[in-house]
Amino acid sequence: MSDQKFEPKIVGFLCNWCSYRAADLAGSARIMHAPNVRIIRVMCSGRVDPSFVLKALSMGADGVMIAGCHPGECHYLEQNYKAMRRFGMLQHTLRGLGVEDKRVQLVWASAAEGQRLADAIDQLVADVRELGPLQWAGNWEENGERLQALEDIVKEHEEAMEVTA
Amino acid sequence: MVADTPSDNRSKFLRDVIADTPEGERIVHCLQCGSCGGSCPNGAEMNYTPRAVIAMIAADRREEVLTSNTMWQCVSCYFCTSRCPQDIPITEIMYALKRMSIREGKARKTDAPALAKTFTDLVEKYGRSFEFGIASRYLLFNRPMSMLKSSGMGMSMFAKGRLALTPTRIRQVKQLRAIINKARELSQHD
Amino acid sequence: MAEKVGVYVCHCGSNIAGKVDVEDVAKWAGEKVKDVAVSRDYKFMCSSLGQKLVEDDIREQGLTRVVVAACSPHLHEKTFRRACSNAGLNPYLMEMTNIREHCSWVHKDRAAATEKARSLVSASIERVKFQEPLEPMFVDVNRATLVIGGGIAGLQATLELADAGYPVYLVERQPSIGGHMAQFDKTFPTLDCSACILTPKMSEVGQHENVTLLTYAELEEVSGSVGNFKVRIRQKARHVVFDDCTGCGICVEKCPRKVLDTEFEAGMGNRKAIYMPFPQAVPRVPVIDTESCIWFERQKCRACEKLCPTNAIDFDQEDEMIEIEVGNIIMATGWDAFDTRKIPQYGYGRLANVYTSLEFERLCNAAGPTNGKIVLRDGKTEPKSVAIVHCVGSRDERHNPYCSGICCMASLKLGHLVLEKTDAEVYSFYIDMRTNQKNYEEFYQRLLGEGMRFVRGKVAEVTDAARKPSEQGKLIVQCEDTLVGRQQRFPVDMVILMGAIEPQVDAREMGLKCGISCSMEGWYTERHPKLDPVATMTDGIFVAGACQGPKDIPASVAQGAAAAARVAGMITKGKVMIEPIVASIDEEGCSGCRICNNLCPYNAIEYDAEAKVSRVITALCKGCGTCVSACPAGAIRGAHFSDRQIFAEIQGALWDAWQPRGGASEEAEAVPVSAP
Amino acid sequence: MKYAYYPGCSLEAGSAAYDKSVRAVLEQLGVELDELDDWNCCGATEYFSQNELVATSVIARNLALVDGEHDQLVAPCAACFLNLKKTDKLLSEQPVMKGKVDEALAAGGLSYRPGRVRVRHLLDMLYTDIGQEAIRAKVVQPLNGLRVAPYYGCQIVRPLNGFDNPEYPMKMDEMFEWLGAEVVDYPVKAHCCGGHMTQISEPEAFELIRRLLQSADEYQADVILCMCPMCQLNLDAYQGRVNGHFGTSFKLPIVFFTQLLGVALGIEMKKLGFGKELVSAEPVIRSKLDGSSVGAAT
Amino acid sequence: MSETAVTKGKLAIYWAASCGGCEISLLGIDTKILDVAEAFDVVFCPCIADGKVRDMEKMQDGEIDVCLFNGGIRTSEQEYMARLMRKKSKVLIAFGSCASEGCIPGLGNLHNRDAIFEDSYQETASTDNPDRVRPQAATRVDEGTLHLPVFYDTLKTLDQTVPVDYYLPGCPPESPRIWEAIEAIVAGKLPPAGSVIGEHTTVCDSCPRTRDEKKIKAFKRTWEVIPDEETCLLEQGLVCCGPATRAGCGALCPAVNSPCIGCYGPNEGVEDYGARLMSALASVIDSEDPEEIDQIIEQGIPDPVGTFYRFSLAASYLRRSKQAVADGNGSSAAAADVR
Repeated sequence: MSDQKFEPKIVGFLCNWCSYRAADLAGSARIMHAPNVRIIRVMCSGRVDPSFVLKALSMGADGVMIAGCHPGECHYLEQNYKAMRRFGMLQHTLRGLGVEDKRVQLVWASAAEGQRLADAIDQLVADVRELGPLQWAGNWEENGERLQALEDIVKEHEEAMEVTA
Repeated sequence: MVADTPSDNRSKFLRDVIADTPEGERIVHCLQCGSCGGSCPNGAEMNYTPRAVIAMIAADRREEVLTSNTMWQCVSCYFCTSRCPQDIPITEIMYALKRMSIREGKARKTDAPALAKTFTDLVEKYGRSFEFGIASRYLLFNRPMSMLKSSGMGMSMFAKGRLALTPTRIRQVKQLRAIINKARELSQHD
Repeated sequence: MAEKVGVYVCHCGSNIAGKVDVEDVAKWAGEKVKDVAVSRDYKFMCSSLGQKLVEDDIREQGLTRVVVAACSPHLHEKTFRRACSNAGLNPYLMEMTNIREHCSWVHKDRAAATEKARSLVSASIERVKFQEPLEPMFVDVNRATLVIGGGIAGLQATLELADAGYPVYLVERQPSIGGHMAQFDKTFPTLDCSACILTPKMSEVGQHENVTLLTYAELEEVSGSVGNFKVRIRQKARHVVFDDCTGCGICVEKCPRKVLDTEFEAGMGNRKAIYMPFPQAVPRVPVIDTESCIWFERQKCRACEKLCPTNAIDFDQEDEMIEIEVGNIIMATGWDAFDTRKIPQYGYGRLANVYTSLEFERLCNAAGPTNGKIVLRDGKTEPKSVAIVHCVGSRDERHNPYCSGICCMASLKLGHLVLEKTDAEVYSFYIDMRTNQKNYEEFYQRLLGEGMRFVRGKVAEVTDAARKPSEQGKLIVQCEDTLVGRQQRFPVDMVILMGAIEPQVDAREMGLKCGISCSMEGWYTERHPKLDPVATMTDGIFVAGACQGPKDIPASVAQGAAAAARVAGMITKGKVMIEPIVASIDEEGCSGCRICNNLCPYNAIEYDAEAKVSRVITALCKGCGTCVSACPAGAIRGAHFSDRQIFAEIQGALWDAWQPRGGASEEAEAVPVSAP
Repeated sequence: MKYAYYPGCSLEAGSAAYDKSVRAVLEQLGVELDELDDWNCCGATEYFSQNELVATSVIARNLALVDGEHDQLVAPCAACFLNLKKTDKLLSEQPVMKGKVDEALAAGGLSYRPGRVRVRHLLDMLYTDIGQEAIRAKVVQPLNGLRVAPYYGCQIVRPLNGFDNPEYPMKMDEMFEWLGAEVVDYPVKAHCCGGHMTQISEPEAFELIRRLLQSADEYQADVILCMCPMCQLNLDAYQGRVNGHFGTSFKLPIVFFTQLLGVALGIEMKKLGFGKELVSAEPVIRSKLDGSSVGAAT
Repeated sequence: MSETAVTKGKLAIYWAASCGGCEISLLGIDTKILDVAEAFDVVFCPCIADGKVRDMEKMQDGEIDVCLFNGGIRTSEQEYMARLMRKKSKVLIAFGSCASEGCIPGLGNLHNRDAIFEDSYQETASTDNPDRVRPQAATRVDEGTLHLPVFYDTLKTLDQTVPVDYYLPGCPPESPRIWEAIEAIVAGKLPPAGSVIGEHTTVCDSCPRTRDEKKIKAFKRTWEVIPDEETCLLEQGLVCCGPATRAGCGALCPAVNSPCIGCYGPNEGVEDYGARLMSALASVIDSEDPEEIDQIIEQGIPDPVGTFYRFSLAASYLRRSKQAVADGNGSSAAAADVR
């Protein structure tokens, strides 16, 4: 990796039947795309639990892709609609937590749409690159004041004890 | 890491047309079916049919296309666009070609470019257009002979009260000009 | 106890090694990742030597988990599962990492590809530690098969299976089997008479001892799964008692009500209110069309009842539900024709002598309304010129983007029939001529020789607005002759629109009943477009013919036979394996909130009102996991895709991003707390 | 119902009859029409031929002028309608273009949020918003016996503007059936009138005009109904020259559809701008209808 | 409990960022408190008895048998006390929702210190603070430096600060559950360390309402409907958190026709309470149209974070909002740091 450029780390949850195969197809057709998405296979986009997305963000992912069969084309008939509903709910919540919409994207790509998936990956990477790093864990770190304060308490108590002793 | 983008080996002319046309990317999907050329009310009068023009754009035949009469024969009826099986915005491509042709000095002095210029000059002066001004000025400067032929008709129009000799002037001409000047300035930045 | 993970990174020749530093990935995994006992790279992991490497390590090193970083699991998961099994390791304790399709083949930068490969391998290692041994399940396969659709594809599939000695139920919604092929006059490229080659097959099906033929019947509901489907079929009321009817036809003859036949005759001819669609219909049992029957309209007539020699007419007959059990289902529901009115500039419905190709088929057919005479709508004038318009509603983003495939050949056939039967000139307006099957190009050549005229250009419009006297009274076909580059107008007497082949309007609905999916256009989705074109994603359901995509007769027959062969294979094997990737509910944790209950499209979750808990019916569960992520109590578990496995996989994938921060454990000791 | 109204330059002079009849008809129907204050020319097709950004900015000024009280802008002229509609679409779909137009508008102290104003064609508004029932209820003078050829032209129905079939529009046909007229279903009702070709190259334009006149004539239309000033001008003012050019003798009155709609509503012909057309329409209309009752409502 | 009296244990009760409700609930065990007194010496409980930190510091490590610690960790003092109590106690119990998952004080994680100070010391209607005085960690006076605890940007749960042995959920934990836990401690019948002492199912289990398959067209606010008393509140469109909330309260809220708000936290094995709830609720939305879905969510759940994470924001995967950091303290620099 180059020194200066921010390379987003993105986790992709791809359904086994359409989008994972679209990624396979992008491979066999050698459709080049950005290497930032680390793909995790699930049986259906309906399996993608909002906690997967939250977990990934909390563990340092800068963005998340959820990809499944097109609405109406689900291998499990209609489960991608549930993915769609959950995604809506999740986005709504993430907005409340200050996470930009474009960091988490829902993509439909059929097994025949290697190009579409590759384009979506490039788009997501570009969007996240523009937004910058997320580094969520840094979010709940306190500044150096905290350790100093703890030491102060210890010191103060020790001093107080010496007096009483 | 290097962004993986496909190398662009499309012709310069094609890239220019795509860049200058809203939704111009569709142009590369042309099947050369000819439904545009078949549909065009003026297709028979064109040097090249719209279909042929699209092929020529892809083949980088800039000079031939920009000096042709094809786009100037376009009457903006949108038949080609609404019938195109590939959703190519052909009418908008014609507009783009008109603009490129004027910009690159390839358009013939007379005909449509001159009409367009006459028209817009008036708009900039008054904020509105009026037929008499356009017709008289344009014909006077560009096609004086046909001025004579038209004059009979013009007279009857005048008699019916349908030819205003002076245009209506809008109140905020200055505002309009400011907008136009800014837009013109911004389009030169590209 | 810590697991012992073996990691195997494949070079795939240079396919992976060319872009990913596989040695480095293997070395890194072996040295830096916790619980990795063995880590190797190898030229071709899928070779027998590569597999042996895994097997030996399992035996000798006592590996408890295996990660193979190679190609897509869709290619070689089975291979490596087998290898693990051979060495005595449960196959579900193996995980494949896709570093070829998802990595080396799609990235240019070697360093970036290697880094990604590392993350993917790390994800698999973390995941595999939480994988659990699973046992595949086996069920018996019912020997009976249901074929839906009695067109040529369905007939072929039915006969193949029935001839092999297996029982077949054939369901057809029309009163007769035969499908679209029965409407045609000739078939390309050999020009056999369609009826002559189809009728024997129809009667064979009608008489076959292994075939239960259910015509005028509709699929109502499918439940169960591969090997054991339960199917409910609605037998629509014919109002003719099937077993009593001899097919003599007196009722049809005497019926006083004539109606336009918009189905078989495509609106070109009439039929009676009680009718058989065509003379060679199978079964030879008519139906009463209650929409047009005088009795049903105003309680008068009953001519058929009075004249029937066997008293087979039953006006009170009602729809009947038939329940059957089958092991496999073949969908052969066929196609529908594009509504050419959607392209008003072609004038269909407004300009009399514009025809659809199906109308023209009936016009040509010796058994059709004009006895095969090609005449205009006035019923007498023979056309002097005929235009055939290709790609009407196909290859068109505004209607159907796909190529209908068969229309080029069909238009050559129709052109030939016009040339053979009339003195007319024939023009064919095409975008591209597609004649790429055996003897098709030869047929094109033949028509070129016969004088059919080909104009390359998509027709812009068909109009009756004449511009000059020579166009008066004609239909003018306007298009650009793209080979000349000029706009041209062709005055003709008759225009035939080659409308697109479309999926049946209710294809999606039918698919939902069987649990198979459709493409966006409405074609059934095959398991693999190249390597598995007859199976679907749902085990035990196969597709044949045009319901899977536009197809001509030879291709439909081939696919029908192929689907039958697949079913026969299933039956011969006798048992079918079901992947153990299913959901299960922990009844302790389940509070019976019933949120999961209607999430399952397969009705695999049932609610026990007594115990106030929901349960998964394992045999029906297909393992999508939607209920798992819906359960608010976290009481549903998805085998092989459990939360724990996926969380571990996320953590592994982000190994380079995740440094635990702000947690309790590692910092607790660092900050002093004053001692006494 | 309240609409902002963009008459367009043609309706100020050459097609004053259109403007007059629009106002009269809508008043009769009880629709409030507020002319957009200080609107400027939409540039017809001419600005787009030169500079897309200028074209869009000039049109966007009009959209920006629509005040907060109005969210619908009605345009009777085809070119104006298409330009306003197209601009709104461009601005909402092309962010780069929108950025520049925003800047240009700002130079004039204006701003516009795409999608705020819904651009409607007059026919759409009359057909959809007012509707069959309300219009029929106001018919005083049914048009029985009059054969009308609705002529739609191009830019109102194409490219897909959402309210009618771009190839074979029917809304005006239906409307005149409500009014009792015999509607002529002729094949060229959405073909081109020649547009600005009359100004550039007459032979081509004349041929296009002839095709329309001929087809309407073959179908024995008494009158052609227009909804675009350019169409009316080309078919009406050039009819004589077309006759001269081709040796034909068409004498087809060309009126705006609102003029005849006004007649049906019983508005006096003078108030509808009759008499401004070069091929006189009044005699035909009066002779086909019961002349004495024409204009009875006023 | 007579035999336990022989070896009397030491019990400490401490509160950090909490409201005191936990203590009241503890007293709610009623006369059984006498049994507690019989089994334990209460060595430390600032809420009800005088006691000095100094005495705690003097104790041997692990001298206290059980410490019930309620409240989240919001200041350096609280962190210090958490560490101290950890060190001195054999068994440290996160007592109640605040210590376990942050509870209402944890919603402060939607903001940061500056924003909270601005609100508390400036914006409230009753505040008059023209000099914009703010609490300072250190103030120099003639006599020396005075210290106040440092107020953190992010409230942490107890186990995000020190290792915790058991959790007792609830806001507050219901008295009978507290008594059950004490009994278990006394009897030495504790689950494996790290467990929640509580039920392994959800509120629905104890809710008597009739339930059917769920399909929701619109979520409603409590003031919009008077719910039917018999049927599941969720089926009536009310966002009832019962399905996702650990049982233990006895379905108190649904019993009075009010939806569960989730104070007992997630069920056994669930890490992120809000994710479970939003996933479940989204699953039963009755629409396949993305726009309609958005509308149902936007209109029905105007405050998603407050709805899904009312009690558990600080313990959720994300713990806090992002925006607060960007305009807040020093850690924003870390966020801008480019790899």
